[in-house]
Amino acid sequence: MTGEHREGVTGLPNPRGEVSGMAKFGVLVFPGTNCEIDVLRVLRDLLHQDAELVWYEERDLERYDAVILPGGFSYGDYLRAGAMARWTPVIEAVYAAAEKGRLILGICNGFQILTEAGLLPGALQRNRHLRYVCGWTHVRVERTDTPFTSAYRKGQVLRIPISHGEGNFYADPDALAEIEKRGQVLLRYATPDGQLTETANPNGSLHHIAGIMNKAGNVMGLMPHPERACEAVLGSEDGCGIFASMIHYLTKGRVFHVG
Amino acid sequence: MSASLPLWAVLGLRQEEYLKICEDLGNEPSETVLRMYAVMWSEHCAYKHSKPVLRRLPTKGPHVLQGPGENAGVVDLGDGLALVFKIESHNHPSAIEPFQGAATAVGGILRDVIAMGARPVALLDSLRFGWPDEARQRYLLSGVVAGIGHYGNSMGVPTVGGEVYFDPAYSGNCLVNSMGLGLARREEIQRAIAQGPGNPILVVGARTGRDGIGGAAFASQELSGASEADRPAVQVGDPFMGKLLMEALHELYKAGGVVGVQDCGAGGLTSACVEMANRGGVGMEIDVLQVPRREEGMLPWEVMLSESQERMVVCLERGREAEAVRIFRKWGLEAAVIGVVTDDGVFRVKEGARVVAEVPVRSLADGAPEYTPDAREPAYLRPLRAFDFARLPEPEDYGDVLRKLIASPNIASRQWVYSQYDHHVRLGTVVGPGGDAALLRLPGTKKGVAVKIDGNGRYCYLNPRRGAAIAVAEAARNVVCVGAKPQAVTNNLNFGNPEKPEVYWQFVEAVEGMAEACRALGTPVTGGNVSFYNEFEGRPIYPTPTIGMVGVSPDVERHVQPGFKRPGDVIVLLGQPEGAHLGGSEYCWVIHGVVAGDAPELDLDLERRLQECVFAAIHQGIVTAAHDVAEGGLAVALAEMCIQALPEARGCRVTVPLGPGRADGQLFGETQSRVLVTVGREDVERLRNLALEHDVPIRLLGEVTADGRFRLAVLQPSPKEGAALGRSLIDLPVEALRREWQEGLERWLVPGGA
Amino acid sequence: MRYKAEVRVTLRRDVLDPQGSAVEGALRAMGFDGVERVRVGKWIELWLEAPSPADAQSQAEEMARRLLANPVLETYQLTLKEAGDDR
Amino acid sequence: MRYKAEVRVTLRRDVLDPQGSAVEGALRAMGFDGVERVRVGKWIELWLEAPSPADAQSQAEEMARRLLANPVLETYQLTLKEAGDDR
Ligand SMILES: Nc1ncnc2c1ncn2[C@@H]1O[C@H](COP(=O)(O)OP(=O)(O)O)[C@@H](O)[C@H]1O
Ligand SMILES: [Mg+2]
Repeated sequence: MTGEHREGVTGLPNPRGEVSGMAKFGVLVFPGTNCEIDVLRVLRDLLHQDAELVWYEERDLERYDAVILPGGFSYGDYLRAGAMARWTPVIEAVYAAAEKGRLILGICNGFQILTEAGLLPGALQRNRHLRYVCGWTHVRVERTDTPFTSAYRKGQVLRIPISHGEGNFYADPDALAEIEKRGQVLLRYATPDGQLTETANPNGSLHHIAGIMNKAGNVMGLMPHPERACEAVLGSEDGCGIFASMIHYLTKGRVFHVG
Repeated sequence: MSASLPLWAVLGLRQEEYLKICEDLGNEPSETVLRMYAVMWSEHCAYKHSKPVLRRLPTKGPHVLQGPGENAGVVDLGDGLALVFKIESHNHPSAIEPFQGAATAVGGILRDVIAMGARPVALLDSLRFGWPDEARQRYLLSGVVAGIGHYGNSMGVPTVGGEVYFDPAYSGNCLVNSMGLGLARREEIQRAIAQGPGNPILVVGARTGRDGIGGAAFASQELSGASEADRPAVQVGDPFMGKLLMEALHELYKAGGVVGVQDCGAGGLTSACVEMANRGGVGMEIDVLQVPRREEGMLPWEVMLSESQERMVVCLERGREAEAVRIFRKWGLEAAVIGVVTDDGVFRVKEGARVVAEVPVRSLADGAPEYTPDAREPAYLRPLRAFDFARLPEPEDYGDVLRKLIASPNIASRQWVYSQYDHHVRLGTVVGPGGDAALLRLPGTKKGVAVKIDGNGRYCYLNPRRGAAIAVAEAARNVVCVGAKPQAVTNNLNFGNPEKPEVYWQFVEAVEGMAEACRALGTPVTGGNVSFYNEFEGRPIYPTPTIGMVGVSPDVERHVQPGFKRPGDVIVLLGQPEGAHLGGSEYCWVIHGVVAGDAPELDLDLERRLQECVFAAIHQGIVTAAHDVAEGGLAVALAEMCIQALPEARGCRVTVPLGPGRADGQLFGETQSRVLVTVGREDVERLRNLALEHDVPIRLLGEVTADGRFRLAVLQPSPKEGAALGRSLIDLPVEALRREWQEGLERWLVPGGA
Repeated sequence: MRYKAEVRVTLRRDVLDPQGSAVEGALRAMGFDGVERVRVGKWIELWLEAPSPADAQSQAEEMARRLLANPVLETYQLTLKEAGDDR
Repeated sequence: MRYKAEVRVTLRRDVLDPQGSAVEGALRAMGFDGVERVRVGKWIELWLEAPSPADAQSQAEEMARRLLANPVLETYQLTLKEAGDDR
């Protein structure tokens, strides 16, 4: 933490202030999930949304505009992170929701589950240095014309914490080329001024990938924890834009452009 | 194991203890009974050597809701909230299997907090290893840190602070102490009690296997090379199961009908059941056949003494069993009724219809004899205290000394350690690891909880009484430095074999010192843990009391951190203005290879005034940064404030007026009761007034600069009357210091350097 | 009948194996100069009841394919035997 | 000569295998009712140069004993073969 400092929240002058409408969020809980309350707090208390927890045995997600798979250690991260959660009943319903164009956001373990489920390409391998890593990182916003990132400026660098042991994004060369070609990369680890240097990459991810979306553009996964960066007293508000973008999209029915 | 020894002796009981058991029972114990006694009367469970001494600690205060005796201590936070906290050691298991040993330490302390009805909100760890030039020490450190992360991260509990020290004294016996904090509404606090004859007793969580049988006894022996052969199967922690257990228990608490809960720790089911029954003044009957097992063919005593992890014992109101089972099943866990509360004060173990043990609860729980062994001041002390520091040459290049000190594994950044711990989860961490104390916000209020764990074994080695007092003072000082008021203490007393008079003397002295400091600072002790027999091949570790201090901040927005914030701010030293104390310093160890002298002096009254003054200054909003002076002394503290500064405030120019004593002692000595703060020029007067009001010495040292250089000069009295000579001693780029500090620990750990 | 399936899960050739490299480095540091390369995978043993060997085989295949290995990163090899009472 | 050693590292019988239990539970939840028990271990392949098979064997043994398996928790089984150019 020492020596890293916030640039100040850029992008939306006040990402929260822009949020006017209300959407309905389902926040999934698998055995071992541990960030569901944090996500709920941000959605409900800070952004005044209608959000509730959904137990992993639920088979119907019809009533939600958006579904969030929060972080944690589903099934203890045993075998491979996300591998077992992927086979739980609620995932069928996540497929259905994705199919219908609902927004799906996977954070950290949620991202791992989405790749295991094939809703997002690639896989998250153990960190290159083999250690679990928690701390502040900077990520560069690659696209803003998506339901998840419209509250940011293109090239904006966000300060958001990570906390994971398996966040090292991998896809084979063809798949990776495809991901890049289609512009599916939304966030890359970078220096505070947006450079893609070796030291700015905390886990060895290919192409510095921190967050991607699916081809259809309604499913996103990211390793950083935006919900941990929504209040100045906790060190950053930069993560709020992800949720604000989603809410805007859901309530205004379109992607919202700032700049 | 010699065939000629009677079983009681093999199990580690003394003859007088065996005779007392026979007397309490009125006959000779069966094997099952004897084995239960051996565990319950082991040092680890019975505190035979420590109880009489621990009574000297102050344990009462207006905020204390629960002192020692339950699973954890509790203090009142106001607004209906209660803070639950406790510390535990897992030294021997970690020395054998660092990853699992440390992981299960975290699991254990979290279950203590959960058993109090609280939600765990934070963890801290206090670690001691031998010098990192040994591969074994690096292996232990890596394993322990990974193990702590493995459990805490998975549970979703942030590890917000801790400490790591290296000293050859811990080469054969590392220390792993883990502290847990939890929050509850006052009315949600649970007790570890069994009451109401007819009420059912359940074991919930994991199945019981043969792991860890004899763990308590193992912790009550010295380690040796031969320990490998006769140790119990290593316990493997299952944080996934631990998380499910936590969630299920909270659901159960909410459902109601819980009479009491206790974690199954050392001594397994026996200890949990007997202690619960003892607190309730009741008897209990357990049927081992009802205990869900992981292995086949377990004997009754194996079931009763297994230390399988992730289990709790619950006493419910009659009729609530089905609901409990349903809740645990929802979380994929076992919940089995294994017995019932009785009114006869007897602990009865059955295997089906057959009674295998019948013991008076009181005897098993409380009947162990207490020992007050001989205490003798160790012979090493005299020559060490008489050490002539004049023998040590004064440095030629102070900048070079500072670089070396800041890179010492005892001072350098601990980021390599805490980056492996999730310290953000739960959205409560306002100040995480890396500063002085951690600060957590309290949901729904402006308030916060500050917490720090501290203890300097080297000081205690040189002077256990003063060293322990310093540990309390320093922990409190750190808590104050983030803007909180110290409230209460939990502690872990890590010592060698108490049957050795020298070790026992250290123990008694340390407890006395801790008690004095806790009284002076108004921070009662609400609990703790004692870990004896920390020796390797006959050599005890440094006596190492670790202090876990909690404090309350009235307003988390008003917190400060060590890093400089603004160029032009004035750097002020509050507290002991002069001091050149070299004894026990990191400087003497790193630069001269010497551990000698006495621990630094401590004026507890000045300490209290200093802390009140710093607290007041922070809450008047005039302090921009604060940092206590600790290992490495004044120069290192200043350097740390530079290194952690905002980019635009990275530098300082200070002038230290030299008082009596050597210059190296004044710059690197570890004189106590000092805090460095920065304030804006316009606020210097207000700070002066506050200092005056609190009768705290104050000295302006210099200012924060923006030029990226660390400049330190001294003022020497000149031969001419009234004049002083300035002399620059250190002038270095902050970046150079930062690199040393950042890489100091990693260089040892990451192959090929940082 | 009881069967025991042994599933070897290994990283695909083109996937970097940080754990393998770490072990390799450690072995060399210990003086095993002859070590050229190390790969670390998983070894999963599972015991199951099934009506026939063919059924056991196909169940085990399915478990490996669906859960035990992630095809993006890993491949697996499976062997099946009759299991006595060994566990 | 080049040799390939394959080392199977498994948890000792009496040691709890949380990972195995979780996989077991997951497989049952996926409908594989016949699954009785799962244990998860490691599969390590290493390639080394050694003057003779006996030497390779004894080196590999030593690596397994000292580094690859943690004797407090695990046991290992080792097989050695001549390696061609397969990696
Ligand atoms: N084992 C650890 N786990 C987590 N945090 C640690 C650990 N060791 C040190 N830290 C953190 O690193 C910082 C510096 O540690 P240390 O040098 O021991 O501080 P101090 O001098 O204040 O006792 C503190 O914030 C502390 O909480
Ligand atoms: Mg400090």
